[in-house]
Amino acid sequence: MHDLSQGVYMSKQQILLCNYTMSKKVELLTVTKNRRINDEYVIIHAASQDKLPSIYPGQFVDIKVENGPNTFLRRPISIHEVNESKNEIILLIQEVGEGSRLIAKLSEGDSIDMIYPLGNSFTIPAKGSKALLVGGGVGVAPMLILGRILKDNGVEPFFLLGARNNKILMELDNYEKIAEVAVTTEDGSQGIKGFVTDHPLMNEDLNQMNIVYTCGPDPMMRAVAAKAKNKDIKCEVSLENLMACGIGACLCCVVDTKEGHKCTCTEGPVFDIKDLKEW
Amino acid sequence: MHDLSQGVYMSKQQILLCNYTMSKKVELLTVTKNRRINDEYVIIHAASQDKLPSIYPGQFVDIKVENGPNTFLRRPISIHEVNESKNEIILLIQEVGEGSRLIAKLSEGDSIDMIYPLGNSFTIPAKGSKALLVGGGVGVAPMLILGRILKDNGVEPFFLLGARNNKILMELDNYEKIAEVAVTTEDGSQGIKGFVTDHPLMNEDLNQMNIVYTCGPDPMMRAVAAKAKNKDIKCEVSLENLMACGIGACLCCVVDTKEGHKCTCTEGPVFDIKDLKEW
Amino acid sequence: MVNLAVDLNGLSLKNPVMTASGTFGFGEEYEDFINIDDLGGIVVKGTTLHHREGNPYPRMAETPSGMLNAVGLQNKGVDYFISDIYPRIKHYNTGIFVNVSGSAIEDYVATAEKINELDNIPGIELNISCPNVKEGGMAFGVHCPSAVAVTEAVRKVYKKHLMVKLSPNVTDVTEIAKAVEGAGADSLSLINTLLGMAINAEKRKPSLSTITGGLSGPCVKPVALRMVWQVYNAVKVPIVGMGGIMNANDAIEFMLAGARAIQIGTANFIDPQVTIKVIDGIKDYMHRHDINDVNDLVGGLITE
Amino acid sequence: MVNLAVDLNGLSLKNPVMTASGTFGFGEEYEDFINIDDLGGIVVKGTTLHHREGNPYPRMAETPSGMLNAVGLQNKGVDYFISDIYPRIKHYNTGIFVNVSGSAIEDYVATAEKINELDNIPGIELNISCPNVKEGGMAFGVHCPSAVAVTEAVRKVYKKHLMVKLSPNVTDVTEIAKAVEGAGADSLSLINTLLGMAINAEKRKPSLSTITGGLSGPCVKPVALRMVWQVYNAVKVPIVGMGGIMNANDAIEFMLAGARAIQIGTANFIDPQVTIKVIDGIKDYMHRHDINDVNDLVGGLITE
Ligand SMILES: Cc1cc2nc3c(=O)[nH]c(=O)nc-3n(C[C@H](O)[C@H](O)[C@H](O)COP(=O)(O)OP(=O)(O)OC[C@H]3O[C@@H](n4cnc5c(N)ncnc54)[C@H](O)[C@@H]3O)c2cc1C
Ligand SMILES: Cc1cc2nc3c(=O)[nH]c(=O)nc-3n(C[C@H](O)[C@H](O)[C@H](O)COP(=O)(O)OP(=O)(O)OC[C@H]3O[C@@H](n4cnc5c(N)ncnc54)[C@H](O)[C@@H]3O)c2cc1C
Ligand SMILES: Cc1cc2nc3c(=O)[nH]c(=O)nc-3n(C[C@H](O)[C@H](O)[C@H](O)COP(=O)(O)O)c2cc1C
Ligand SMILES: Cc1cc2nc3c(=O)[nH]c(=O)nc-3n(C[C@H](O)[C@H](O)[C@H](O)COP(=O)(O)O)c2cc1C
Ligand code: FES
Ligand code: FES
Repeated sequence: MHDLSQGVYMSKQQILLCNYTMSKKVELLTVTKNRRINDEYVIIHAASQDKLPSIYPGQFVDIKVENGPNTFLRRPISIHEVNESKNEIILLIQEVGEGSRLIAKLSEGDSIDMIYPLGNSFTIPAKGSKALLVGGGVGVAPMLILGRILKDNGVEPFFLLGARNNKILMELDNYEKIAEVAVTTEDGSQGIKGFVTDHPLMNEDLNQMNIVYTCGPDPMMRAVAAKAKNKDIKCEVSLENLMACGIGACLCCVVDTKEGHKCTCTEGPVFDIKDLKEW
Repeated sequence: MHDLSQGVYMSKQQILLCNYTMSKKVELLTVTKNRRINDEYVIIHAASQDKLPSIYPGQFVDIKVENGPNTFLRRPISIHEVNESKNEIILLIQEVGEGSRLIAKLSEGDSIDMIYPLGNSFTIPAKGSKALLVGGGVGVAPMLILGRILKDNGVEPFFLLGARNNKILMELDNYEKIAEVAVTTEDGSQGIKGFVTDHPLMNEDLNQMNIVYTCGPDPMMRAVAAKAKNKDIKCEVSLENLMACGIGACLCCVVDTKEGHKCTCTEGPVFDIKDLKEW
Repeated sequence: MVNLAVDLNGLSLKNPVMTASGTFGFGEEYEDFINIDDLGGIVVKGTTLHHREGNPYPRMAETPSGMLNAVGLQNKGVDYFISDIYPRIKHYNTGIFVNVSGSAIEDYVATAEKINELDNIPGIELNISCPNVKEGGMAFGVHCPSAVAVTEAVRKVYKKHLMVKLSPNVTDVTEIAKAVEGAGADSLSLINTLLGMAINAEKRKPSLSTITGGLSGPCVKPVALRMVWQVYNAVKVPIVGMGGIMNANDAIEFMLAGARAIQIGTANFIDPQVTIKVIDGIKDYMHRHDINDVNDLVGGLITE
Repeated sequence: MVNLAVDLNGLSLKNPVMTASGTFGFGEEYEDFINIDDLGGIVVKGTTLHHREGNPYPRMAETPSGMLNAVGLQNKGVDYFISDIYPRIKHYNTGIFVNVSGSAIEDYVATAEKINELDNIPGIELNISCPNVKEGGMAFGVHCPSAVAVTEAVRKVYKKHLMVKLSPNVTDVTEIAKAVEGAGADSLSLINTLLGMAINAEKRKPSLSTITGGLSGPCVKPVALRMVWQVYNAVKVPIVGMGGIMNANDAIEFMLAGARAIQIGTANFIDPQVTIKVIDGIKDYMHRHDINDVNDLVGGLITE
């Protein structure tokens, strides 16, 4: 359990500081489990030989895909959860191209080459706050660990998960163990029909929230951010910019902030929308 | 059974003619068996859905290795044997680099993408002739099918197989079913100690032979060719030039013959040493 | 029904997919795998005035996502082409181009003049960019005056479609492109191979007998696309794009960058049926994107 | 014990393995993975006189065996480097080079002058070859007169090791190399990135905000090796080779082709420990080949 909650928001500076002193490593982990949850998604458990370093919600790993003729660069993947007792990192993988398909094919006993843990973290509000966690598609990945850590730190989380249809919706058990889960599907096959922003949680009920976190497709995050901004509620987004190095060395992954270009891989992937330009 | 023997040597022209009219195809075959025979070699059976075309001894297939980041081009591999009733092509693979290692990893049910059958063929001498088949290392591959077809055509074959040591020597059963097998190993761990050219079959006994066939490392083939030439015995070598297309389109695989550059992939891989320059 | 036909400055191809010189033999080598008549065009082997043995073996090296070759224009000369090969291939119902190479302007001219007489050859591709022979080709293609001189000289004797093939081994490809256009080219094809080299570290030797050779395959695609885009923005004549095209997606990228037709080279070695798959894939893309005429793709890159 | 130390025209490096500018941050980014002091040298990010925000996102595209980048020299300017970064990295016990870029000769000169004052920076790498900014860099590096002008001007004010980084986007790299050598360069590094382009066919858009960008990674290795070999045969100053080096074997190929030291760029992204593995692999090769001094590899290609 991470005690991130000092009763106040951690400032970006504090978080960067803590990342700066946290050390990253490159390691061959061992796949201990690969479970397909539907046509598009698998959940992979990868165990480290060593004790896991501290991992903060919103952080990611960068995976070298073996034997891919067209996967020259590493693939960044959010940390979905960790199992500290087994030293396992748990990943939610959506198959979209060659790299993610090859990762999704890994089976028990296979090695998986990762650089981790990377990136900053979502901020944890004061105890007693209410937090809305909005995930769309594979963007739900960092929400699970975030929800757990919020709860551990005395914050009340609410999940709002969107999907195209119930066939590719996540299994909800793990989320339900932590908090209430609301669902929207574009075809109405489960939960409320429409986008996440059509849900009461993003409308009437939004006022109750002290903070909104979101990760998912860009248009979704922008729509969520617009609603939060409108109600003047703090909102953090997790961006999925293209990355080459993942460790702040190449400056490829920049996002336009009010203080100029910042690296999504080290100064993000989590940003407060008030710091972003054109959000 | 191929009736290649017209009682006389087939001329190069006849062979080219027969290849020219033979059609090649590109096909996904299915691996039906992969048996490791020692640290370096595996034998792979690959079945076609269709009836196999006529395949001549000395011909090869050209394999597209899947998922190899460094195996852009196809890999040429000799046809070791065919099982006509099962429509299987049998290959002997030596693991030397990424491509051959990936081929050696294929298991039952996997697909294997081949262009075949490629190249010309060893010539079959008159019935009653004696033929010496000298294979070194993976160069034994085409000797098995050649031995069988020679025997089927009334020629008496003798195998002479060389290896560095008995650990990487082939299993001899299949050869022994066809003819007498003599062995040399460089460390003397089996058969006569030394190179194939140190064996009596390449010395005193060579005079009995009407033809010598050889395939293996370049220095070995040159040494064999020199001995045969010295005794004025017809000698055919199977060359392993680097290939890009395998079908006569790129002109990368040329060998210097007395009539100029010829393509190893279509006008070879089998050449009579008397046609080659500097042999 | 979508329209796949493209017009190269008056010469019509049934579709934009051609094969690249030196990688497709004379077409015959691929008859077992595809129907040659399905192609938009084929460019046959580099042909010179006289017989050439080409460079010594080894002529090939595999490289990351590509290959080097140093074939060096091995061919039996234009007369042999006319007497022995042309009769065998002239029935192909596709645009047959002869890739004309040479080491002196007079050679180019003499070769082009002979090919001009062949009824079923609607065009030549003037190879002023072969990096694999000392005297031949590339030296012409990397400087404007020589590129202009050879193009003008051939233009005088060659009456049909004159495509000029540009070298990527230059500081500014648009300069050469504009000069060659001015000298009378009907179309421009690019890119020829990039000059490269490979070494066998264990043997401490070059992998090619000629030390350097021509690089092709997907590794060169980014450079090729960039040059097609630059040339498209600099000239009016149609462009035939190539360099690392492996699938329909790649072909479409070249067309969006400005190519009216494309050529497939090295990919034929990997998959001898790739050309047909590319044609089918272009059709599929057009259906998905509601495009009825393949010409609408040409230069269709959205750059705001 | 084998000798790994190399001498770059008077400047000694403990081994020939350096990191390439723009791919290794300021070294600090890799401290978690390797001991920076184990390296022969590091070349820090491209530094300009004034702060630069660089190009808009997207700045990166993956390509076959490589990548395109269009970072566009994002950096906080030389004064920030001196006040904020230099104090943090000056303790590294490795050859620290600053990669100096600019859009006008005066900018290069002013930047170099400032860096000349830093005790623990033994050299600069003059970047006259960055393809990613309109005004900056590459324009200087592709023509002899401008390459000479900027080198001479910097040479006047810069008293330590002056390495000049060459562009591969030229017709004849030896011409520029000789000109720059004549203008006072102490060493030459090559290659910078090849100008390339990538397109997203589905979106019909360029993959980079700048349309074109710089190609790096194994795909460029054959071109880089060829240029190192050509330049090695044309100049006397030491050469620092780079372009697609992924492992010790690649590094040795560059040394055999004539590089006295090498730089590793894009490979750091794939494996942040690659530099150390390359150093170990070179030692291993030397043992296997009975070579006691790494300098014996330089230009050791056997070409008969
Ligand atoms: C911080 C971060 C966290 C992420 N977390 C997850 C996760 O938890 N689970 C998951 O399945 N995916 C996640 N992604 C996205 C994942 O990295 C890409 O889907 C993956 O790299 C695609 O690789 P591919 O080879 O399968 O697809 P490709 O064939 O390379 O591309 C398919 C699509 O993915 C996009 N893409 C390719 N490379 C990247 C990249 N480096 N970054 C972002 N998008 C890319 C392409 O633009 C294309 O639209 C994350 C991305 C980032 C930046
Ligand atoms: C006609 C012919 C028949 C062959 N028959 C067999 C066979 O029956 N069994 C077998 O195991 N091998 C055979 N080979 C050799 C086989 O093609 C190579 O070993 C294989 O291509 C190496 O690929 P790789 O990726 O494993 O090794 P790489 O890592 O590519 O190279 C390892 C070594 O193999 C050599 N090599 C690489 N590519 C080729 C190529 N296309 N042709 C020849 N040598 C190459 C390289 O020079 C290097 O020394 C044959 C080659 C030819 C030309
Ligand atoms: C083996 C080989 C031989 C070639 N021969 C020629 C030639 O004779 N004339 C020519 O203009 N181009 C020749 N080329 C270049 C190709 O036509 C083409 O320009 C280049 O390979 C880039 O396309 P690709 O990447 O699709 O192969 C040859 C290429 C290869 C690989
Ligand atoms: C993301 C990125 C940024 C780069 N920035 C610079 C730079 O600022 N200055 C420079 O001289 N070269 C720069 N380069 C070029 C590299 O230093 C090197 O010349 C090139 O990448 C080839 O080497 P490689 O294939 O090992 O990466 C950059 C390359 C990359 C990939
Ligand atoms: S991915 Fe390299 S700096 Fe972020
Ligand atoms: S490999 Fe292409 S002609 Fe033989």
